[in-house]
Amino acid sequence: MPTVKEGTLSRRAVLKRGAATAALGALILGRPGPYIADAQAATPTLRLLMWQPYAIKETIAAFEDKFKAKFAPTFFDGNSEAFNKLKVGGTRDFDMVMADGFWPRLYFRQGLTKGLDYGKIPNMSGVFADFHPDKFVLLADEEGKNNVAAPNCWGGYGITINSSMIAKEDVGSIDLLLNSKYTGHFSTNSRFEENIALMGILAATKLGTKDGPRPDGKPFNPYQLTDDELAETKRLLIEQKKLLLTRYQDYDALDRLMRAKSVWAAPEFAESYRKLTVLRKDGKIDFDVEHVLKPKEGGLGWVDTWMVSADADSERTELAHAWINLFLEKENYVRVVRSTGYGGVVDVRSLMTEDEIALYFQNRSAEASQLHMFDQPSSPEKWERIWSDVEAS
Amino acid sequence: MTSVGDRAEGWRRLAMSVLLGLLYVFLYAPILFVIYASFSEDIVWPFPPSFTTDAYAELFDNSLYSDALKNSLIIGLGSGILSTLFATAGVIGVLRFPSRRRALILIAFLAPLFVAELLIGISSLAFNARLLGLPGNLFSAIAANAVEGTAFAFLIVLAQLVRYDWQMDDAAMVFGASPLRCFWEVTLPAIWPSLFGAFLISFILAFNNLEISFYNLGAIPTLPSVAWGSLRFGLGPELFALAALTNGLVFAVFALMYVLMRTGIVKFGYRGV
Amino acid sequence: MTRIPPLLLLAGPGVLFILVTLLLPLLAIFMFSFWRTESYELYPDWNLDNYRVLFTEAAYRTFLLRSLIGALVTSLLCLLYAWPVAYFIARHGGRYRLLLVLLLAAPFFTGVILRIAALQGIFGPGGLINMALGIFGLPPIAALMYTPLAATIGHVYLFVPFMVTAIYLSLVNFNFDLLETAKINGAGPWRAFIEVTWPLNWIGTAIGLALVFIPCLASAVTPRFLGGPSATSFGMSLGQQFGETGTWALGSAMGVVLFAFSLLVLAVMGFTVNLKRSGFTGMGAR
Amino acid sequence: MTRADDRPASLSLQSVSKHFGPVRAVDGIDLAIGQDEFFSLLGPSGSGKTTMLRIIAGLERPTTGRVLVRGQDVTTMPPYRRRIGMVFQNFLLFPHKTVAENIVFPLRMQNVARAERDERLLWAMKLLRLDGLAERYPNELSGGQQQRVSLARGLISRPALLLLDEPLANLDRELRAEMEVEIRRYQKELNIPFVYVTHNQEEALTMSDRIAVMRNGVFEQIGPRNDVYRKPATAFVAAFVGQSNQLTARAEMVGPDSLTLTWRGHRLHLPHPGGIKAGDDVRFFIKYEDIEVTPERTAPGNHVGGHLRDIIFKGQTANYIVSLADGSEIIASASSRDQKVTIGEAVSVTWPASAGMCFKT
Repeated sequence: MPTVKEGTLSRRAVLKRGAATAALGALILGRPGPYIADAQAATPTLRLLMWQPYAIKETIAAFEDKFKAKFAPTFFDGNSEAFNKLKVGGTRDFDMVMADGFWPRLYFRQGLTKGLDYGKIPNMSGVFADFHPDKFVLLADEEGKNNVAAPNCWGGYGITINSSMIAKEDVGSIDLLLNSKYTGHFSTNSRFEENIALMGILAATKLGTKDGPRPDGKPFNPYQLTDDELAETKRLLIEQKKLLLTRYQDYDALDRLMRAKSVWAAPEFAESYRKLTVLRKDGKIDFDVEHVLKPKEGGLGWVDTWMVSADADSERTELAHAWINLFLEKENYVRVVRSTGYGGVVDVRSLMTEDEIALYFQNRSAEASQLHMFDQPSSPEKWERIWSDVEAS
Repeated sequence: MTSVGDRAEGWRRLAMSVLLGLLYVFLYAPILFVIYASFSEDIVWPFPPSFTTDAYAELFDNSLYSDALKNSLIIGLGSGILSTLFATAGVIGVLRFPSRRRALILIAFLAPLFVAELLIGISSLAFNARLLGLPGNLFSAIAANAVEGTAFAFLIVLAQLVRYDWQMDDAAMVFGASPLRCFWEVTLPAIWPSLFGAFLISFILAFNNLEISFYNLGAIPTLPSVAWGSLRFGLGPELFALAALTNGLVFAVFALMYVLMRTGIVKFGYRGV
Repeated sequence: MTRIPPLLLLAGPGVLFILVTLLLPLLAIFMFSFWRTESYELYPDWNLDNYRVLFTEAAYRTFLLRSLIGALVTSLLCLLYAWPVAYFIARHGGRYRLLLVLLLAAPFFTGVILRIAALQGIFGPGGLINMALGIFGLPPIAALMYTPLAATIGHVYLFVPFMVTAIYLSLVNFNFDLLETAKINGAGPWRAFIEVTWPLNWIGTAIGLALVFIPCLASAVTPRFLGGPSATSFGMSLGQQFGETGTWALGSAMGVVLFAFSLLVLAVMGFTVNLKRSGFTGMGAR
Repeated sequence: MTRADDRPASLSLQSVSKHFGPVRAVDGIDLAIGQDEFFSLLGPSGSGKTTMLRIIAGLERPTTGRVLVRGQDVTTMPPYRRRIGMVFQNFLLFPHKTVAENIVFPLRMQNVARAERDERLLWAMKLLRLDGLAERYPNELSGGQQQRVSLARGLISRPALLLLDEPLANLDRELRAEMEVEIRRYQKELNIPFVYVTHNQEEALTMSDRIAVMRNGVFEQIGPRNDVYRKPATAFVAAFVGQSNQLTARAEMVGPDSLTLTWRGHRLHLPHPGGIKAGDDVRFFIKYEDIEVTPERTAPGNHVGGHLRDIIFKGQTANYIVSLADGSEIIASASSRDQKVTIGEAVSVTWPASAGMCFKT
């Protein structure tokens, strides 16, 4: 019996000592939190709200190893979802967040993120000139004073086509997606923003308002549509809906649908296009694929970026810069484009084959500036209504 | 001895067992598909089969999934325990101490069944985030999940406990058992299978809950939220591997239960011959 | 010494918990439904616009109607399928009853997204079934995926275990000897079922119906994945208001409408349940 | 012989009432039970006897009044501190515990050391003749065995008091008769006061030293079993205890010890219990066994004539049903061995003037 008692006593003593150490640690670090968080206080954690494909295992491992930090990602789907999450849940939850198009400026304007110090990202030197803030202005705030984001990959919402099924003369225009010859063989993604914006370009073209003077005095932006254009967009979307097989929710589904030859044309971020191209080369599919990055009416584009949350403390801000820098390092970056299948913003041609250079748009960085960048809808309420009407039709 | 009635009864019984079998096939086909795909080189196009265990290697290589699994387990266990405790206490209260307020208590406990998960998730988010200014965390996720879990647990425990003879507790008390001791010695041994069932159901509901947890978790990944986040880009084979492992474990537990029941070592509350 | 009534002591914490974590949030939603959202911001200017929009705009009515029909069809299918299955387990499951029921719950260990993805892998174009049909030179069945039918199959898949479990829990408390009495008094098996088994298990069945109907009415994920372009449901739209478009006020109003329909279901159920005719013995301790 | 410990033993209830809303289940009961008493609470269902038992056990708290066990006020004490034993109607053996585990349960709850527990278990198993059943589970026992286990569990801790709530109600007739005798034997051997609740007058009469007859929450009568049987205090007791012909008439002549009345044309003499005046309506009871049915009038006393309609054979005894001229019936009970009358015969019904109990209505 006495042995048992001794045992409990000593265990309790150990627990006590541990708790004391932890409390002391918390005190030194100035963290008032419960001392159970001891282990986490010792290893700084970088908490990211990000797109899943960029969580590349090797880069993360290198980061965690080099900076003795923990990489803690949360994934999201669309820009507005992440924006809502930060706006509602607060910036305390995250140290870094990703966005594209015009969104980084909005985050900054709303005080959700803070400016980046490019001086701490020496690997920006490897980035194509087209993706520096002086040329790609959306990386800086409106006044051009602060760099609000760092680029990470780019692409469009171009149309991937099964060339064996779609006639050559039908390719090249957004109109293809309304061609009733191919009824039941289209698919678009399920997000309201891309659907409305892409069809908005076509609507403005048809109405002839695209290149005329705009109400806001700025050049045409498919996210700033007039009510007439929105009405036409809605009409087109309703017309298009009858032709759709489904709206794909995930790339697995789109891949499968294209491989099964159920879907012949679909606007997408060129992910499926790249996968199918590789499969074609390996002889695993029996049809050719092509990708129209910029239809003749105009196309949507995006540059994914990294931002630092306004609430990140100095330690985590340092870590965030270190992460961006490591991510843009050429050896790591090759892995990024290969695993994501997106266009690369870092010049890694020296590490690639000719095929890869073409596949990952390494020679086409200039085209990015010709695309309409993703933006916040001028009125989420109006867009919501249009989308509901389309979905209900 | 077989009369016409017996034969008809036999046919009905056979038909019902076939329906049950088909239901299991229907329910488990996607599970088997997940397991099959987890061993497949290309989960998008797993035919013709070509096998690999890469997904499993990746799974153990990536801390994201273990974090998500851990968080899912925490939410499942937390919500399961909380739900079972609330529900058991509630059922005992309602059954043992008749009162005019009983109907109100019943309604309160079963109310969550009439509120869709989506609504629970969204309203908790709206309340916590917009009104209280609280960021999502494990506790809010556990609480929001436990609401639904409590209702389910209440239903399960209630269904079993209506048959319990509370005089048994009177007997124990007269012979010197305090209420707690009485619960432990007499009530619990009789009702544990239903408590276990209630815990299991509320655990499972919370463990894999997407719609409630999604809106209440802020930065904390769980299995369903990882699945959701990676959806746009295609579900990682690791998720298939993880699901396959989970199911392997579940099947193993069931196989063990079957053996125990078969040999009659444990009856799990079954009182027949 | 003031004694806390034991009923309060036992049931109090649970009731309080549910009040705080269910009722307060619902009240919050109710409040927001009278507010206004603009560009992802909520403004507390009290108005009925959201409800006006919901009741005048055809789109939301369509979503609601789709969801209602979907939920009704699914509930009915589940009901028809679940009864014989639950009956078999309760009556003939013997010592394996618990195991047979747990087997219904086990698929829930796999997340809903994964299972729905797997359903696509089985029923979709290029999926298992159509692939098999192709091997035999048969044309693929298009209706299996990306149609309202596919969403219904998905719903039945997800919710039939709830219905079976609810009916099963009712049947294990049912005295099957009563059937013998009915038969001795001249009722055939079907007659006995309709006169005795069904009414005495109606509460369990009603609970099962609610357990299927309500989540089905609010379902967002399943129609989104399986239903094709014209299956947008009320729940999908509702989720979108909170997730993507950030129109919280309208979303809250949709939530209130959804809740109102749940209450309606409860009311209808309450109306059909006659405790005295349901063999309800009052659950008394004595 | 094992004796209960020597503390001043008794149970007393002091103006105990229990109200359930407007219903007075127990209404101002006073009672004292001695150390060596076998006390029965007899009454029809709903009379409040079970509620009283539950109050004594502590399972119900009285609305007013006090409960004392061995002089100690236990009114607010929860059941598990009262150290009372109890035997339940449907035995209430714990189905997941073996016979031995069931029996030693009270000792475990009182933290009695293992050695003593085992010793007492042996004692109880022997006393109740349960040898060889220690490892069985309750559902493997016969009704009688379950009853014995239930008794053993009630007695093992040698409680200050043993409460028995219709313990024989679920046993068949033969077993019941056997147990009646045994239970009384245990009470006498162990010298523990028993409070026995039953609606069965035979049980109460067989076993008890004293009986309280209960109705509507109050005692109609409390006293030694002979008194309750022979000298019922109220018409209710007279009707409830024993088997009697219940008749009504108007008193005509009232003397100090006897009264005379005319019942359906027959002039009858009955003992006068006091308090009845000439002209009062009375109910009177004649016990079956006090009546004699013979072919011709043989004995003095009250007499009516009629036809023997039927004989109900009861085994040792038989009930003779006699139809009178006006269609009413009188029942008599006598040994079934030598029947002097046959069915359909004209018979004479007689009973002594000292028999019969008369109450003012």
